[in-house]
Amino acid sequence: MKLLSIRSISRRFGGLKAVDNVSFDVPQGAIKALIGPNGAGKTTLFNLLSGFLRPDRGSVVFAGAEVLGLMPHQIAARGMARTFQQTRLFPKMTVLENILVGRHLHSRGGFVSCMLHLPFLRKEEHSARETCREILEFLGLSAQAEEEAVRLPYGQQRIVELGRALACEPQILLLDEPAAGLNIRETAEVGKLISRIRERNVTVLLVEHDMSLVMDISDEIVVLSYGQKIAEDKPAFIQKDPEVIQIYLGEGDA
Amino acid sequence: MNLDLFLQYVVAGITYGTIYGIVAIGFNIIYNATGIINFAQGEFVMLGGMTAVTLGRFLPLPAAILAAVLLTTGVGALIEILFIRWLHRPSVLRMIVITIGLSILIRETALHIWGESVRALPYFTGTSVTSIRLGGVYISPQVLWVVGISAVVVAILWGFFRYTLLGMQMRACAANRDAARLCGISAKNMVTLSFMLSAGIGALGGCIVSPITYVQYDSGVPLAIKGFTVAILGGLGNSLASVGAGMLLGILESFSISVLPAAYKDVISVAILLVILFARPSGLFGSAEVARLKEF
Amino acid sequence: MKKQGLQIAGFAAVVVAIQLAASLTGNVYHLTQLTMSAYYSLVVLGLCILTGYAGQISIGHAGFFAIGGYLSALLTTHDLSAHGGPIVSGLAAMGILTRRPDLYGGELLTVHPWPACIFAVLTAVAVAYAIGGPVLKLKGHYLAMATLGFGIIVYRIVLGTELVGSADGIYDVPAFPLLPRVAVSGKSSLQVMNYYVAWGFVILGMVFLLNLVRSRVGRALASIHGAEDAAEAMGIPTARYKLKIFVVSAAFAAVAGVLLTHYNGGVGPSESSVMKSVRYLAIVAIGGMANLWGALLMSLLLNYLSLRGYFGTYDDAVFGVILILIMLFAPDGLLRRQLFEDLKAAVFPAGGEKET
Amino acid sequence: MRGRNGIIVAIVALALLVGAGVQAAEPIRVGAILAVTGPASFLGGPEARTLEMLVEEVNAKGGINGHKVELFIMDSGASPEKAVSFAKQLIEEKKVLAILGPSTSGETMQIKGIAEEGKTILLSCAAAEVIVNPVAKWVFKTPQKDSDAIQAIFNQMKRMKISKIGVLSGNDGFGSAGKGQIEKLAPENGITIVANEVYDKASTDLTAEVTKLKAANVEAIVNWSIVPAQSIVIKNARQIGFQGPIFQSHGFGNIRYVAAAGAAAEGVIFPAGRLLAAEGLPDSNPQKTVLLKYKKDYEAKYKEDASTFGGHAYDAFMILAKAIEKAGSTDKEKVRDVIETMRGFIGTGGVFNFSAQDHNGLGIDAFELLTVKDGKFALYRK
Repeated sequence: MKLLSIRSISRRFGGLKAVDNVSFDVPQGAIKALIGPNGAGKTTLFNLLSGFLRPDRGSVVFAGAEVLGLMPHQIAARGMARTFQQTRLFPKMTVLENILVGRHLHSRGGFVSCMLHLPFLRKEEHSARETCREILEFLGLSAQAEEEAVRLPYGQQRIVELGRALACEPQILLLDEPAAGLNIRETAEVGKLISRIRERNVTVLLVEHDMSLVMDISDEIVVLSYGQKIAEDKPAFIQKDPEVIQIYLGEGDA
Repeated sequence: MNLDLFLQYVVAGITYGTIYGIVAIGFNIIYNATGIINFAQGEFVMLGGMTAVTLGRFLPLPAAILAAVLLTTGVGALIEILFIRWLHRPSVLRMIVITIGLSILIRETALHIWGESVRALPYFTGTSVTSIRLGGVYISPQVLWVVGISAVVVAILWGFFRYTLLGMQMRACAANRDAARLCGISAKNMVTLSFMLSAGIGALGGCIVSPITYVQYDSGVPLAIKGFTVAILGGLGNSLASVGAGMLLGILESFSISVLPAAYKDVISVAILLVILFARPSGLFGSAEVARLKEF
Repeated sequence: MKKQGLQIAGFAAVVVAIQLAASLTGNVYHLTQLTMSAYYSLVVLGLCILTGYAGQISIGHAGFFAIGGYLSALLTTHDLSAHGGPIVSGLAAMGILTRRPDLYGGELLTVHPWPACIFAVLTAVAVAYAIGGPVLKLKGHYLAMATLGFGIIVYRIVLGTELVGSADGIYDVPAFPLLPRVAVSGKSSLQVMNYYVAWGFVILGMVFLLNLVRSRVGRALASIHGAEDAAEAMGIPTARYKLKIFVVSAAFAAVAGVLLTHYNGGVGPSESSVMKSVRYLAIVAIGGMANLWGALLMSLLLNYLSLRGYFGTYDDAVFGVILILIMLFAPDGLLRRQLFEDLKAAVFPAGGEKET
Repeated sequence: MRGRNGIIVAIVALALLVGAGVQAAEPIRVGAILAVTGPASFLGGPEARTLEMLVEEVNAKGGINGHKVELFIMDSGASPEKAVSFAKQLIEEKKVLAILGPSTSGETMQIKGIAEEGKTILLSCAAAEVIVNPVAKWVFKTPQKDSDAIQAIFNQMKRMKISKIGVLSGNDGFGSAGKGQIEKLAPENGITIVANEVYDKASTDLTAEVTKLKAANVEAIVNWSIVPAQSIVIKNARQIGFQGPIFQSHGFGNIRYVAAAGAAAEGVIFPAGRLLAAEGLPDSNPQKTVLLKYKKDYEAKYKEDASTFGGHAYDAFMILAKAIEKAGSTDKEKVRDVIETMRGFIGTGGVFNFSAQDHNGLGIDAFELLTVKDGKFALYRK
């Protein structure tokens, strides 16, 4: 059963075909990885899926409905959450508050009711905080709840951003290089975390450079090169795929 | 409207246009070097005019103007060194507020130095009534001075940025600070230079237009506002375009009063500013891409 | 929330204390300027939430103040008895019109302050909605310019339109009967009452805004300020939120405009001048951008001093200097604990200060 | 939070102290609300300087009836809201006998009611007719009436057989008030306005406006303004070759405007108080001595030419001083009554004859038609 299916999606910047006629599916409950050398169009593809970029053509069907052309916040509301390659934590907010922003979609208070602080808000706020504390527990960040997020060590910032996305209770989570700039130990932890996220029956689509991580956790891998999909298969086979090896050796990357 | 009248309006338009253009160039130079809009730009124009008038009492006109320009250039440098240079990655909001503060400060200082009264330099040639008659059109020689000197300034600037090492270094900084720094160009000095440059140009502008427009402690702000409009109209950071935009706005204004009450003249120009901002912030002549890679 | 209750209570106590102090020492007249400051503080609070919290600069808020003040003044002073006609009689039938004597024993038929006020504020809100859409798409300098432009347009129109008295503005604006026996009026006999009315409004506004910033919406606004794309990715409709908060702050300014106009008994073009907008922004900056209490206190202090003429001919200069000093050395405002660290950070960039 | 509340308390305590500081019974307290800075500073500046000079002079002579004069000059920057605040402050706190100014009509109208309520004499230095018409008990003004100035111009036009005129006016209070009066009086004088333009006080070039007038073939231009931009008008008019006569308002009565306009100012005709052409007056003229003295003193003290604006403040203060002297007391009511019945007071603006109906006290005879000869003001010889 596919949760997300991408059909011949393309986007060009001036002369450059950043994403060229790419199609693949993400089955419900899977961890799917998107790999490829730098400039292969992985992040562009993410931006297309999450609505930050408009594709030139193609279709993205998510949970049985076309999401192309929707605003990012609308797509998020459909249950697709994402993280960014460079951390985008909210400054001057504690870790808890950052995660609370993730609960936005699951609370109702509008401008007027918030200004008047209507009674129902107290309950809403309370339950939101509960959920977030639970998430912090899950992330093992309870201790840092009240610290200013952007002052945490980099590794933990990545985790907070991941938790913020998780707080949206998405059906699918798009992770843009979750392990970027992390050391081996931290990377391993992120790997474990992602698998545990899957256990919360959240489907995961991730872009990652760290091959060991990708090979460990993902069920399926899509390989992009110069905007085109050149392979899609189980990790074991991808590792043997001559074309993939060729690119990576050619790139001397990873 | 007969031809003479039409042309008379055009001449009037060109007069305003040149003035606005000069102010706009000042904005652009600083914007390119720093990404800051210097809200105190109009004050440079005012300072130039005021100083020149004062110095004019004991110096011959050209000397007075030269001295005024140099002095204002110094002020420009001083401002950058005192208020901008040592800031650590200042936010746009912060820079806006600082330059606004500077504009107020300079204006009020001028008020307490020179008092509230209006001043003007003498006409460079002839008197306030001499005018050259071309067909049915009357042109004050001062207008020719303004247009002429402005043209020269623009030409020199263009040459400076294209062909001198310093100019190219400034462009390099504008295009990519970090890369420029790697090539051993001191970005900070380039910024100081840009402030001096635009202060000097503003001052010169103030001197050459003061016989026509007069100068007063508070004549900076209205000019600055027109300057913004033109700078945006031409596409922020694009000096040559802003000259054209200046002309365009000036002529629009001078014709607007033939159909609208003059009291609303300024509403027109600001309304244009808003429309441009909404429709295409990159300016009339600039495309979005061009707007991104800054050019002088 | 408890903490907030205490703050408000403490502040209310201070408001009362000031009145008692003034009355007991026989200096009641201080309340005049304090009342005016209160109304200006409303504008500042509205701007603080827009610029400080949601991160959207506005150099045109005096425009909204003026729209409120001028419309209310125009409707409550423009004599309709001359016009007659079905519309006027219709309005009269709806009880929207009212008769009152003028300064010289004549009689005027004008719109009653309540409908006038409502109309004025609604208009300001409508204008905010209309321009907010395109304006808030802009960022940085472009946003600053657009709002500045809006302010200038209002100023020019006010100055160029004879209906609103061009340069003279509108005068002989009547008192505003808010409730039976409670009126916004400059009469010296009503000085104390008006002091409480004004500060009542401020406290009310403060409660609303404090509730807002501590709520889901407040977090959303702060997140827009912090990282707009991330906020969008969390499902926050950033464009709509920016527009709404813009409208809210415009409404604050308009209400202030209406009330102060009735309190002063008139309004002039200076209320819509760019310098006014800059002052509001200055106060927000000095108060510490995202700091409602700071903005409120600074507004109280600076407006009070300015309105009493303590700054003499240096009034604007003082604002300019404060503005520069604060922005250079304490960009996060004065009323904060880690002020000293920031000063250090500002002086030795190595410290790397945070930026809003 | 406590800390912050503490701060407010401190602030206010301080403020109250400062406020309470100003309490001295002996001297005669006089307030002045003037636009020393801001868009009308060209009015407020000279006015403030004149008042300072006069107070010094009076106090040097031992004050009025032995009472020294204590003057509070408040700079309103031409903003009504400040004028309102200051008016209340002066009346309730400083307990002044009278308020001189404000400089602009707008501010004056804004505080008219406050002066009435506070039963405090208001001697405005602003021109607009509405200030004293309808008459308010406590409100007077010293500048001549616009309508008289305009009538003087129209009379001259009739002599010159001019019937088609173009009108330009500044978008300040002075300009719009004059514009209104011109539109009102023109028909009665058989004069038609064929073009009517308003320009901004910050205008830098008005060629377009005058071109429009020239295109309408007006026989004469009336330029009604008090701001510097008015001399740009004359200049541009001459530059585009307009030959007809140019009439200005008494707002032109500032030699700097003449200097600014340069040669273009030559031959401009405008009505004004006699201050500007004092030297040229016949010795028989009652004002001559007063005018020359004020001029001499002011120019000696401030090294700048005296203007009629300063003159308005001079008159306001002198009228008040005279009234206090005559009333022999500082009782507001008494002093006010003296002013209202004051006749034949010789000021810079003219000979004032106040009455219950006329709180300005000047007639058309207060005006002299002046012109500019070799960059100087001179009486216009018809």
